[in-house]
Amino acid sequence: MFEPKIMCFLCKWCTYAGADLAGTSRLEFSPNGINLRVMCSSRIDPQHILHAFKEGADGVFIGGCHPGDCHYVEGNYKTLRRVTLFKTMMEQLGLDPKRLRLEWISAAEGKKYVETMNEFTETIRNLGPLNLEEKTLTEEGVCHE
Amino acid sequence: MKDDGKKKRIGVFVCHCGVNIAGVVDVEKVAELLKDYPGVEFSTDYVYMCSEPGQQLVLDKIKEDKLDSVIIAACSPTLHEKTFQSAAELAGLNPHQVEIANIREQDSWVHPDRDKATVKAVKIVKSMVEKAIQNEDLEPIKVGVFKKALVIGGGVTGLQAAMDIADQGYEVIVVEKEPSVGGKMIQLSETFPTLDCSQCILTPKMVEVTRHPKIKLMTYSEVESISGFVGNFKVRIKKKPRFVDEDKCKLCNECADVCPQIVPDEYNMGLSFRKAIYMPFPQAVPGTYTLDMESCLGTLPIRCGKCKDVCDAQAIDYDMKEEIIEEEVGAVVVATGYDLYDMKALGEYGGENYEDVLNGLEFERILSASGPTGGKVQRPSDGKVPKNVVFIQCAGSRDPENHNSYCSKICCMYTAKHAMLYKHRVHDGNAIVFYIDVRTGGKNFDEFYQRATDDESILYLRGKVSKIFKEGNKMIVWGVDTLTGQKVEVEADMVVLAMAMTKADGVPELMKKLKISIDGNGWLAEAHPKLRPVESLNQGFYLAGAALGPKDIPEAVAQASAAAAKVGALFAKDELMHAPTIVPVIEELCSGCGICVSMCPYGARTLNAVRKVIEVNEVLCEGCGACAAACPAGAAQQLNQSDSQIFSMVKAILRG
Amino acid sequence: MRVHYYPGCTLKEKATNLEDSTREAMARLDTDLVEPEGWTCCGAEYPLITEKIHGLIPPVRILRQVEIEEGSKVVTTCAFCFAVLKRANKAMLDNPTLHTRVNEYLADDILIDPTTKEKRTHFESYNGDVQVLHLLEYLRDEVGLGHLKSLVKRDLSHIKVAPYYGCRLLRPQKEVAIDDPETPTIFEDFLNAIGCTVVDFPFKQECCGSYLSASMPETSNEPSYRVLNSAKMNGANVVALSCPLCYYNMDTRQDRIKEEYLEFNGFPVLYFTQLLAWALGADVETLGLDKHLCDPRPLFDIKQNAEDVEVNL
Amino acid sequence: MRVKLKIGENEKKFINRVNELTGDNVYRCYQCGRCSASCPMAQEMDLLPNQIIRKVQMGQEEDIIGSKTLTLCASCFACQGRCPKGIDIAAVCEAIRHLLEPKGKDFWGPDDVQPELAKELPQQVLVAVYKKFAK
Repeated sequence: MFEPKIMCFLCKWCTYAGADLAGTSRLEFSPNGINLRVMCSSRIDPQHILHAFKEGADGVFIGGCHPGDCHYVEGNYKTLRRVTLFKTMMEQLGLDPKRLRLEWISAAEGKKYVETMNEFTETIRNLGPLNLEEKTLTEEGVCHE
Repeated sequence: MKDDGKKKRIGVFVCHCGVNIAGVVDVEKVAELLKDYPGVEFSTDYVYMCSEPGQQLVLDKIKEDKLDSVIIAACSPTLHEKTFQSAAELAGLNPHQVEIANIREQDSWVHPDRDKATVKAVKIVKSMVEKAIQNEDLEPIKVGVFKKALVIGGGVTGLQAAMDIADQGYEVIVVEKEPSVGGKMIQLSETFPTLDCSQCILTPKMVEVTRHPKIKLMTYSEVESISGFVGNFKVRIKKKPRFVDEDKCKLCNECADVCPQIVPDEYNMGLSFRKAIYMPFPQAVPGTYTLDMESCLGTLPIRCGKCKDVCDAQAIDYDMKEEIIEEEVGAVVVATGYDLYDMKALGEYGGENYEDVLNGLEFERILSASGPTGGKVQRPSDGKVPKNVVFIQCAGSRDPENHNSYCSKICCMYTAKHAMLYKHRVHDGNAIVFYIDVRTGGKNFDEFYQRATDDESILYLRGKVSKIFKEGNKMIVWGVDTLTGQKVEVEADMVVLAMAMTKADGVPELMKKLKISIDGNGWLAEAHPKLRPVESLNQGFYLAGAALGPKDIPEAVAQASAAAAKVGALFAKDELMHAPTIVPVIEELCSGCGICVSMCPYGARTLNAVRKVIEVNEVLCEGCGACAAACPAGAAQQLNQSDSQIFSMVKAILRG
Repeated sequence: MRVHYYPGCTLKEKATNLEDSTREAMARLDTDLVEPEGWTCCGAEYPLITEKIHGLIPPVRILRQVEIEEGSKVVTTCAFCFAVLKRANKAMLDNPTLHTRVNEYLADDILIDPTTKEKRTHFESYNGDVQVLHLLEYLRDEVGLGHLKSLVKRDLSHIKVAPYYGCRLLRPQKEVAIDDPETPTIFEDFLNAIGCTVVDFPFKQECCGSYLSASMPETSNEPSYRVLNSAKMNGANVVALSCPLCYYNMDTRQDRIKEEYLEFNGFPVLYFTQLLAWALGADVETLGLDKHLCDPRPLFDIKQNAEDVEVNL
Repeated sequence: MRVKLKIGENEKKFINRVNELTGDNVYRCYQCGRCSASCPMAQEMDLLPNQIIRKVQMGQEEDIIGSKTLTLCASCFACQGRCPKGIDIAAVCEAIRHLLEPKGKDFWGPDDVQPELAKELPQQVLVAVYKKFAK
């Protein structure tokens, strides 16, 4: 079975703490995602996401605080705007936008974190490997997945 | 302190955490595999890294192998990051050279497959090594502390907190939105379980607060906004116009005598009336009149203007304007209290349509000597002394389906008190209490409940009332006694509902401004429910009283004192350490486009128009990194979380 | 205007006064009521337990027929039919298991096309897209109470009406309620719009005894009596309702209530549509007032109002 | 009155079946009794609605079988509407009636209708009562 590689960027205050709660609650889930802790989801630059795809990620996950709960006032709204824009760019680049997922997961939502990780892994598994590095860009600069 | 191309010497320490990690992850293998990883000088595993010998091992190795960075692969950084940073500091290592690889909460506890968990652990550790390679030594940014506190709320909690902070020698501003301090407690008749008069114990405290040289009282005022950070907040306070000069007012009451406008009296829960110009209650603090402009007939002579004419002290000023007052404070105590759940929500109990169905605070006013009936128990509809009174507990509480899921905690006790005080005043009356459970956890609480049943023969029926309606001049109560299995109908003269406590009006909006999170019920969320019960996650904000959830007076006062102690601990320091993981500007790369300025929620970044570069106020920068992600030139780089570090970490995770 | 209308079986037999007055009133509101082709009984009671799926077949079949006939809404006056149709429709929307099972069952159903008269089978799934409305909701949301008020031809202010909701229009709240179950106002608003004097009374949402009047007839006297008595004590001179079963318990059975409660000397009960039709100027003969056990005719002061009708017309 | 409380396999099976059929969990009930205070038929009942739920919680199926309450419920949902947990007690009664049918319990049949009522009853009443109480 195809085991997708998933790069996860989690904000320190909510989703990272939610992932810790999944641990303390001993909730089992698929190990495909590996977390990178950032202070706020708004630290994530589209180039980080592109870089992850380039380095072999089949999916990228970003976790932030619920709207209104951002530790830095409204960082999560900035993330939302960036991700929405980046998804349209992904389409233009020939990448399936489903390979990028943004989710609000609070420190109390260990269960939601686990469900999201399982779901996302399944989604990426169904989409199959990306292998971006092996793909050649077409003349228009578009990569056809 | 760039390492000038010098190769880093990194130590990796893999913790077994007993079997917590080692039971799943092959820790020896992880340590072994890391040995050859670029930058790693030393790698080992140990049974309990956080134990005394474990920490000693780290300390010794730093010295022995001249390590300039260490990775502890163990539990979540929220638990022991500080522990290992302190240990490293003892060995002379900068704490920002310590990284935690979370292989317990985010690996061994969630992935039982040994091989998969081990592979994942290796990748996690490698990514932290990559981060460490580029970590710089950072020194905390020192900031001064403004040793003045703001207390929001002038109820018993806020007053206590203010007194306790002021007594430690610090200045305090108390902001209260009503015309007088006193909160809900000043409306109570007597308090359980001692039955001492609420006003008698609270008014001295109110007076003490006004006389305290360190306390500045701002009533009829509201907090508009708070900016800044712990130790250095800027507060904007809106002072509503009272139209009466507090200092000139002689309390002669002539203005109220001539005022033609009559409106329901809030202090008496609308059971009596006041004038448009009024003093909320005789012991109000500050002792002054307030003109309620919304009810005023009009200040122009052709409309009315009678109060101004009659005021010899010339205290009335119709031109008074709303003022915005700015203050600087170092800490904030939030004591915004509670409200009673709206009776309108209980349609089955008549909503607010039946005059003789009262909520708990209304009945307090009827029992109170300073209330509308002077303490005589009379029902509102016709002034008759009610001979059969039904008390209903859990009105709106413990009802997740329709109202509030929580227990309002104080109702069992105050219902027992209500029934008891009613019997003290109407000896031949019947008091019937419908309850689901009687919860009397508290010093002398159960004894008090027993007094109600033993000495006053109050009938407690176990069951929740389903409906109240009016028939003639009686209130018909449909209840049940589940102990005998009978549906019970009672003809009552008056009904008292122990209405649920709920979040105070306007609290969610205010908390949004203060960045204090609230829970699903609107109660303020503490930083930790057990260990940090009076702190907010937002540093510099302390929480106390019923704003956190239902509680009685002693508990609220205890929290107030606890919050005051926390403020004192903060103010005992002359300087606070601000995290140095900020986002400075690499001036050579900065084009001065100003995109990052709009990204910053703290106003930490400004464009120097002359030099065409961004300047960063390092004290204001909280290090969220939103600007770094937005900077098109890569000139904004977060210290120890640079783009280059993230790229290396991503690579290690995906290819490691 | 043309709208689908599901009368239900009782309206064609025992409750013709509800049916006739509804048709009379709706004609005066220029609304053409269309009955879905080949409708059957809705089943009267919605199955409350998961295994009794067969109870969902008739209502869903009726709703699907409405959809096949390109109706987006179906209006009912009988409170029982309303509750069954609305709950069944909601189940099709919210419960995927029931949706699948009911649709599987109905896929092989045979139906005669209303226009081509061809036999059809293999239907597409019914997804709960038809909106089920009680006539009171229809009057409020589609006709508009303001508009309705402007069409009133008679003065009904002397009729002091106690609006009786009963159970089916209000509960279960999340599935059927046409208004807040404890403090509803839709019926009152309607009565105000047609010019009646509304009397508030605490028994407006208490049960009348329902179908127990068939299985245990003696038990339904008390609940029905309490409703009527409460309306009377609060100053009403008539109870208005929308359910043929409530009507049966509270009007048809009044002689038995009198036997048990000797002080009770009768109280008129009307369908809300009778008041509506009357307000809109309908002829008194069309209202079926002669069917009532407790004669409500004294309330319909024909002489006084006939002139008004002429003037207004 | 004395009872030896036993929650064994049979009792659990009964409780689980009621839960399955209603899609709810009877243990959510904390016995406030509001259903009974709301019930328009409480005066006729030998077991109040809250007691029916209690008996199910305790697995006492035998006590419920003979209770009049099962056929006194007119599904008016007054109990459910005011229940702080939103438990549908009418559905619980229906579930229990359903479970008793295979045991030969028939609560009502077409022959039970009183002849003088047969001609005056509205159609919906007959359908409803038959659907509710007949096998």
